[in-house]
Amino acid sequence: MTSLDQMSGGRATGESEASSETLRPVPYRGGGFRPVPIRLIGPLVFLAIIALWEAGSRSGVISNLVLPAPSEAFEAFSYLVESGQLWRHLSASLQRLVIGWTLGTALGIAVGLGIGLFSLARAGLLPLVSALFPIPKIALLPLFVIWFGIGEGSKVATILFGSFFPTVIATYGGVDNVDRTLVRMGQSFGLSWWSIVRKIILPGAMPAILSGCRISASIGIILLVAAEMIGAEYGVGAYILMAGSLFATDQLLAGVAILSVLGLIVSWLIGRLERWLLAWRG
Amino acid sequence: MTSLDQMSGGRATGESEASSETLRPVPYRGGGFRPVPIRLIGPLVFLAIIALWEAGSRSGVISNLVLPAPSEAFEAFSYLVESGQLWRHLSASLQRLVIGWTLGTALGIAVGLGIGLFSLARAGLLPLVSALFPIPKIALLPLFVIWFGIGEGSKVATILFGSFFPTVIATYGGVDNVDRTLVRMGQSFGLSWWSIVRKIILPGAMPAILSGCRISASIGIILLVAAEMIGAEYGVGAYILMAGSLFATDQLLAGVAILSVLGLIVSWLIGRLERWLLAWRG
Amino acid sequence: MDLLLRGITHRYGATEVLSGIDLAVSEGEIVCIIGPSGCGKSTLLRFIGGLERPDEGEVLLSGPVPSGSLNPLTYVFQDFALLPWRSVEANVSLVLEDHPLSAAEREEIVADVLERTGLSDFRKALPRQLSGGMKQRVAIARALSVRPAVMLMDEPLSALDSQTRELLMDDLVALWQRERFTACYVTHNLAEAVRLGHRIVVLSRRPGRIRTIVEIDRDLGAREAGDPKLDAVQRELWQLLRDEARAADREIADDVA
Amino acid sequence: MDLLLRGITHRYGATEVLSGIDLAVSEGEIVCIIGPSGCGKSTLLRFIGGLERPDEGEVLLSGPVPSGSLNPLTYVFQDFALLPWRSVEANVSLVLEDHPLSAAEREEIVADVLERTGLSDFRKALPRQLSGGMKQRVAIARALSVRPAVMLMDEPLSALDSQTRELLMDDLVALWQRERFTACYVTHNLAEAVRLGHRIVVLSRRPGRIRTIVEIDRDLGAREAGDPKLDAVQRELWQLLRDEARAADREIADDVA
Amino acid sequence: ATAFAADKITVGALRFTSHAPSFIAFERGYFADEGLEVSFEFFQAAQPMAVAIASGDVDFGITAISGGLINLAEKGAIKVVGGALQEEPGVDGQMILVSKAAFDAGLTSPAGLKGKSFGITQTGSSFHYIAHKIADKEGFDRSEITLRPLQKVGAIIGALKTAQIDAWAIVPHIAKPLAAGPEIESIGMVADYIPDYQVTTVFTSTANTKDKPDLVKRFLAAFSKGAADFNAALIDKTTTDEDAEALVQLLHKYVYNDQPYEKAAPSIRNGAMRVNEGAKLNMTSIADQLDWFKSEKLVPETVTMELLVDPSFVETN
Ligand SMILES: Nc1ncnc2c1ncn2[C@@H]1O[C@H](COP(=O)(O)OP(=O)(O)OP(=O)(O)O)[C@@H](O)[C@H]1O
Ligand SMILES: Nc1ncnc2c1ncn2[C@@H]1O[C@H](COP(=O)(O)OP(=O)(O)OP(=O)(O)O)[C@@H](O)[C@H]1O
Ligand SMILES: [Mg+2]
Ligand SMILES: [Mg+2]
Repeated sequence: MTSLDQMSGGRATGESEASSETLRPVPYRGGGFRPVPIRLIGPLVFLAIIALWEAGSRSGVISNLVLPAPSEAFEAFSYLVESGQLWRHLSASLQRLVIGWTLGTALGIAVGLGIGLFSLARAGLLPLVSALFPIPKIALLPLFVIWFGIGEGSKVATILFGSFFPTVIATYGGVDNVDRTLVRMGQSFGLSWWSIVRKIILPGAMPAILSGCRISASIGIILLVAAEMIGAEYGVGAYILMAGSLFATDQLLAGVAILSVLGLIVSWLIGRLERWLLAWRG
Repeated sequence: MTSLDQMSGGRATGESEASSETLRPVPYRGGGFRPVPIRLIGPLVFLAIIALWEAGSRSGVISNLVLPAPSEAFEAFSYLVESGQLWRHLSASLQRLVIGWTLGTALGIAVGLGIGLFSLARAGLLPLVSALFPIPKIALLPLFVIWFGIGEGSKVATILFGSFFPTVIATYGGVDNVDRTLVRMGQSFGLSWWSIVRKIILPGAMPAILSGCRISASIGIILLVAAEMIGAEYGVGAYILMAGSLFATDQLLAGVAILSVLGLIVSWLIGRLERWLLAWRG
Repeated sequence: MDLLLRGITHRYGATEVLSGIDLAVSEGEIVCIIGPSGCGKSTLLRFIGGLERPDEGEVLLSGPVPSGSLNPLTYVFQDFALLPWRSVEANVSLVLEDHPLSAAEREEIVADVLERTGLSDFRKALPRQLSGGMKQRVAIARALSVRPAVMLMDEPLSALDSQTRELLMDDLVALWQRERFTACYVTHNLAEAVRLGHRIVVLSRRPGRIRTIVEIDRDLGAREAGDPKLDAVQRELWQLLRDEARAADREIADDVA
Repeated sequence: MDLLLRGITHRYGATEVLSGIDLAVSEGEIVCIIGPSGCGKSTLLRFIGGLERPDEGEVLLSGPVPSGSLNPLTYVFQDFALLPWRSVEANVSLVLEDHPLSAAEREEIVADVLERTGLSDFRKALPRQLSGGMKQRVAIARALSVRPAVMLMDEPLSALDSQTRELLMDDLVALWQRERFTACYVTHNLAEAVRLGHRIVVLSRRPGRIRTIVEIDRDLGAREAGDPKLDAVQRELWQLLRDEARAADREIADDVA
Repeated sequence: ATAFAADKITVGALRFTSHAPSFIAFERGYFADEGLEVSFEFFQAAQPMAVAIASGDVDFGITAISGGLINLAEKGAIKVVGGALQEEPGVDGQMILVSKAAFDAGLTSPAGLKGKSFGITQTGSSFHYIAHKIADKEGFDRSEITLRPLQKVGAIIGALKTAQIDAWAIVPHIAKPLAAGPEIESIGMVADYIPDYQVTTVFTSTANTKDKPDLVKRFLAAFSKGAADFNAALIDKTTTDEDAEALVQLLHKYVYNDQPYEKAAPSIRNGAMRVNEGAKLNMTSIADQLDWFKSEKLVPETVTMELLVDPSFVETN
């Protein structure tokens, strides 16, 4: 009954204002709200911060105790490179990272798929995963030593556990978000269950799985320090811990910078993987 | 030129098969791929695991060294409650958590909004955030001690830093994802810049901000252990560390369970907050 | 192959969606199903395709399945349902991969349907590179590749802009004239229904019941815009539907938490 | 208040989108702009509303702004652009909040436009609870609340199903008969154009140029489905557009990485 | 005895002078003489060493008696089998340190520790024990000394230097250079509060004591020879200077090896404390420590000396 045709008085009766009869352009009111990349600013900010910091350290404004000068950290890093220790630490850490992360991610994807696909797995495992996820791995270190020994076992296990849970969550979330009409399409064409999982569910969940990988990789890197708390002679984490216990802040910063760069490299690699696997998103 | 009308031979010439002329129902091929909640399975799985574990511990299959019986962990917990220590530990940790997380989240939202709205902030700060995010806070503890002392300062700072970065990332991602037609709509009605930010951008980014909060809260809880490594007499993390150093695995498990429950409660609270703030999503 | 619906009734939770639908679709016939929003058209089509089972009643097939038909009941969806990560040809080939065909046979079928739908130039394109109209053409090519006996089309044109819709309607008419396929065609659009339907089934508001069935005996190829007879049918249908459409429009969704 | 477009030309990167558009829209007139996909219709409308600036040419206003108009150039968007977290009344009130009005005045304006659009019963509803048609009615109510001099409508009906579209077209006609608003109405749909336009501007494919302007002097209220004159205009427009529509449809999007 | 089939064992060690006997026994072939093929596993802290013995990763370890060690003994995983470092009158022992600020504010003797903060690594560590023993002897309540767990020795040093904690106690090779610096003062000796303090002990897995008592004996024999060399050269100073120098050089392979020898040598010499002859075990001191752990509820009441110690391998008193 009511409809637009009941409208009236929508426009005020046209008492013409003081405005002129001349032509005037429409006022511009668009633009903004879309940050554009500005080149060079990023590196410049980095350089500026480091320069200021160095200047502060040299002039004594920043006490050496509070923060070593960047040049000192860089010296510590150079020493690491020259003495060949860098590679030793890095290779030990990378090995743990790769093994732990690969296993954790693979298991996580498998369990995540199970939770995403089967009611029983979801009902049984999801509460378990939710309860275990927030446990800090560092708290479990003493038990890990008993369970997996002081060798590589406990270190790999720490990273494995750390990357397992976020991958599970990301994967099952990804499976849940796969467009159900695509699944119904597959069924309507008589595709087998396994075909649907392989050709529709898995690629559809891939964006979420990859962003889970991104998270689990950075968690893995963060856990390196915790993992190498136990009986590690070599490893970036062990190096940082040693530097910390000696209050060798220059070495500490060098180690932290190595981890940070490692994080950026891994994230860049996953970005490449995404661009390749998700090229269809354009 | 080419179009559907060029089709031919789409259907094979109808040689009738062996099939009968009688009526037959269409084959069912739908269903599945939508896990349904099964009640009681979750608690049952928990109970079953705990019962098995207890039985294993009692019978000696699981050595006490490897894992204490759940009943022992529960006893340790009861002792905590009876002795009134629980509240002491919890209140110390909660205070650190609340202060650190609130500050970290507030700062994170502010910086995230800046990065989301201003080209300059994005170009300057984003690389910085990306580089600092993957640094394990635990590695910086020695520096935090120098900067913030061994009192509450360093503990709050650890949690603050831990929750700051994920909030920044979530917030700017949320701002980026706000539907730009809504922003254009605001502009087309002559809304002020500040109105658009407050009434369109912020509520639009709220789902992302809240899920960032969820992440930063669990990171905060995980960081409790690291934060309380230094000079904490009370606190759940300190309790866990003490149990670890005494190899009192029953207390260790009790402490870990407390953190896990704390994590679940916080996540439930944020869930409530989401339901309330995002009621419009239905 | 004919389709027979007997006493289809269905409830979702407390709301009855369909009630006592009886319908027969015979070979070579396009039956259009129209009705206001939410009256259960899509649900009915899901029952026909065996993707869901009604609470009561049954969907029956009679007559032999045409030999060579890989998937007798084949859908064309409103939103195309193309896999965004597969190219045009891979999207078509998807539905052949589970059938016992050699790679060469499959290749041949794909090439054939793409040729017939004028998509040969687009073989390698990804869905996101295509306009809506081309996407729906790919979906139609995919449906044709399994040699369906009955096509189940759920608002196949309503995600397209109206000019593309016109183009595709012409294509569908031409296709039917060659292939004489059987189809259940669900739509909101009365112009589409009078253009494509041999019979038009009008459903009532929820719970959907058959209000009337309009037969249009003019040949599909001879139907033109501005034909007074068709205009009259369309106006008549609109009279039937108008109030219900308005009521459906003004319905407020339950607050599902 | 009249609108005047002079020599509008625009490029996005290397692709020219609009080229030399000259157009005048006078008060009380509905000008429909039609053209194939991607020919720059929405871009042109953004220029008119001052949301973007053309590379060349200018959009000018002449004549006094009607007194009491809070936002002379007001959009109605294809996808409604309602804030999903605000109720119907709060969505309308949003666009008044930045103007110097007392709470009571605002309240009164909101109540008035909701009343006039038949939305009073839906004041407290959230957008997700409404059908598409009702959402667009809310968007129209919002536009009316700022007393626009010119309404800029970008395919306001094309996100709606065809029955709802019919209902809303009737409503728009009735609205115009009362209010005689000025409008630039972009659409793909030729039926809408011949139903609502006093003049129909036909754009060519990208870069969009004005190919022709068709004037329809039949009164909006007197236009009915099946009117042979309107049918003829519509067929004529379709003849004009058909090939370009097909070409636009078959365009493959550049691979933007 | 040449080793046909030498027993392979892993010995846990810290890079501290207190572990010198093991390094000497290894370098001078005493282990090999006993038919032991030793490999070292180095740790950053003592506590994980106990866990590593429980998990079977390490066979022998030498550390202070900590709560973790006792709890593992209570679980039947490990046993103390000998003594190592002991406080002894006349030999520089552990020193009580305070920050300069606290010192200037009047904290000049351990009696003033009441109401002050004291750095420890972890709850149940030897530092914890020392703090409480000081409180007991000085006659104020244990709870009146605020304990600050800082996990690592390095962190404690930092906190003490910046006066964030008031006091600490530590072995001489760390204490002496600190006390020589401007930020820290020494105010007393631990030996005055805990006489005959058995600071570190030798321990192994319970399985070893039961199944391979012979192996344990051979280890202790070799260890004792190393200890004798160490005491002779650096504590009793009964050897020639060259011999002592040679020993320090030997130890520099393991201790302070990231510093040049000139810098490391004094630290090594400073850190020398007596290691018990024949790995003799002071049961009185151990019983006292156990009682303290129990009284602080850091270990269960049920732990007995029998659970903790297997006295069958060495002389005890
Ligand atoms: N899986 C489901 N569970 C619960 N309710 C459903 C489900 N599917 C559909 N419905 C409800 O059943 C009714 C009919 O839905 P259906 O999609 O069949 O209608 P429709 O006629 O296709 O509508 P439209 O014209 O909008 O496409 C609607 O009210 C819908 O909300
Ligand atoms: N912000 C932009 N940056 C770059 N290219 C743009 C932008 N906006 C539009 N374009 C391009 O300009 C052309 C015209 O776009 P516009 O949206 O105006 O067309 P349209 O006529 O409204 O199309 P449709 O009928 O599909 O709505 C298109 O090719 C589009 O891809
Ligand atoms: Mg439907
Ligand atoms: Mg457009």
